[in-house]
Amino acid sequence: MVDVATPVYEGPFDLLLQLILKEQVDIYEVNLSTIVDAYLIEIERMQSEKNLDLDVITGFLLIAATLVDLKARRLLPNQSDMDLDEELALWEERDLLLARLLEAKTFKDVAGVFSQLAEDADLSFPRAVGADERFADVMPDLLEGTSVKSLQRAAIRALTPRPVPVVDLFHVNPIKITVADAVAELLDELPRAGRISFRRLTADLGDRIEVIVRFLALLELFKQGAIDLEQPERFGDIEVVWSPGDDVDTDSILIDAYDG
Amino acid sequence: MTDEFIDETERAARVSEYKRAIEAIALVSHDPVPHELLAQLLEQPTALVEQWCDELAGVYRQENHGFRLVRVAGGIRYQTADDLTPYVERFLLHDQRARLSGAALETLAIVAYKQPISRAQVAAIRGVDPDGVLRTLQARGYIDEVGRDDGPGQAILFGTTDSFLEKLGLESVDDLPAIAEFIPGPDVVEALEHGLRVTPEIDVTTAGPHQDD
Amino acid sequence: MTDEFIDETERAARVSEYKRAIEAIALVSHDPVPHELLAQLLEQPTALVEQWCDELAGVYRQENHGFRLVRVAGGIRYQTADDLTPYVERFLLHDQRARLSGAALETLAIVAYKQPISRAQVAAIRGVDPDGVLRTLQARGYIDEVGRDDGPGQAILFGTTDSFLEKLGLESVDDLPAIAEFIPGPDVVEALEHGLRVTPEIDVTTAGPHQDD
Repeated sequence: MVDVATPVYEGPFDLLLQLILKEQVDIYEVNLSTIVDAYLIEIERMQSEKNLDLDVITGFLLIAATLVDLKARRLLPNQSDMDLDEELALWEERDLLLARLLEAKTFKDVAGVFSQLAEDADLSFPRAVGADERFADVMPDLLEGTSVKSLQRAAIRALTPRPVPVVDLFHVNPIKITVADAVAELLDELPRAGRISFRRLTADLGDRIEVIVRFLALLELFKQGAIDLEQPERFGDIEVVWSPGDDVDTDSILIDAYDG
Repeated sequence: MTDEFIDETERAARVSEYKRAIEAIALVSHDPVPHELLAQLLEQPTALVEQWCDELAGVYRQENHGFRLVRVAGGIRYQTADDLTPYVERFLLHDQRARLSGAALETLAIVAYKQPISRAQVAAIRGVDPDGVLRTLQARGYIDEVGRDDGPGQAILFGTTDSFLEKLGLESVDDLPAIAEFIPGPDVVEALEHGLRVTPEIDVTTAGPHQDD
Repeated sequence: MTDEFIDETERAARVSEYKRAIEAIALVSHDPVPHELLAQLLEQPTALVEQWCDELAGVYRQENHGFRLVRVAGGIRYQTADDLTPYVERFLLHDQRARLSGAALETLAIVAYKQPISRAQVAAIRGVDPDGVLRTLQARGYIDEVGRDDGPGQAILFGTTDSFLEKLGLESVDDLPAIAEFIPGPDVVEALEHGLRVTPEIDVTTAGPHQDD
């Protein structure tokens, strides 16, 4: 089975599920950029297929934001004196995410059962021969109820090349905004700025997704020890300070970010 | 000979003829034959017809024939015995019955249990754009449009087809295992809760290897 | 237990399996199955295969089943028992669900969209021997021979009939809806089947237990 040798993930839910259940890592250890990138890829794809569904996209964004929130809560200082409402809200979002992951996991397990059922059913071949020529006179018109559309579908079905199991060669189209790109931008911008507020840093970004991506990139840099984050007041603007430690090689940060 | 005996013999002869008729009809049908249709054609109660079908299936099994009479998609049909797959495949040259991918199976599972369901609802559950997979499943004939949503968008609603039942060898969607059986157990819930926990267990500054208990 | 006895039991078990395989193959075949083909598939002498077929037919007769195994056109096939004709006719007349099987519809679709087309070309596309289905479609008047290939084999070429067009309410085959735009290349097929895939990336700098390989 190719999929075992080369694990691939079908979208953000699947990725998150696998990371937590299989790899036994928690949200603090997960490189969030991967998951958020997965969401962005999906949204991008829906946009490109003109399938934009606001409800779905809002749902995706909410989950991405929840993840960011959860991780931020762990990374940022002052987590001990959290506002109670704020904390409750976070728990609520967390529960919602948990519910969705459980639902996704449920259907994943059902899919396994379906696979087994289909495999068992495939062992047996049905007779679909019909009556022999002795009954030609009374045979009903077999095209009765066959529409042009169903004929078209049958043609598509028959003429579509059969998928051959191969190692995953499918690469999604590059998306415009990735966390890695944002890290690269910040590595260019922050040394020059020295100290800058998050609000200013994201002032020229029109899209909420881009802001989220920037924020994730900052968390990445913070984790790598390249910057400090200061938040003097609760809900206040975050100050970003360029302060790479002696052992931090900014070039390798960039590489790490691109590698994930 | 008593009257009773005659009646008994005659009844047995009739039942035998009905069973033979069921065999003949199942043999010439392209699709699974519903018990109700058989009952109508034989002018006999459906419950009896069902019983006869089951008895026929039992006899084939007992006599170890190469074919079986199975209940599928709301009816009965003849199928080859499972262990003879290699012979039949060899005869049919190479059967290209398409295997469904994991993504297709998951989407199919969602549609099966949540039907009628819209594309957006599937997307919300799977967390990925399901368009390509839905199109594949529809082209294969496993799902189809079954209506429109009442809402403002009048979204297309999908449901499973008889072909889906045949693909999985099920008699009806009621035969699907109860979804409750698949709700992840406490261990999974706990693992997920742990993974998504709000309060860190480890100090941020010493985020070394993760210790699990 | 003597060696002879073991051999005898084993031989009986093998013969039983061969007979069951014959039943299974005859069950799914659209055409009479030649004894020679069966012999080839089972890797057994034709004379023996013929004998087994006759024995099977005898058992069905003896047990008074609603079907028979008959010799026709140099092969064997399942047929309904003659006395059950009224039931079968009644079924065929009443079966509102009678439609082409998925495989037959696909074959018809291929002929409709790719005509004129030879049997071999259809076989290449469907991946299975289309002979039986083509004959059924021809017998029903949906397709017919429309010419001969220029090539050395002078293969028969099939096309759809006027009756086919009438039944679908089409004026000419040019009115068939386009399909080219719906048929993805082989590279896209795999992707469609799997939906979007994302390669996982785990941050190795902090994720302790995860070992990258």
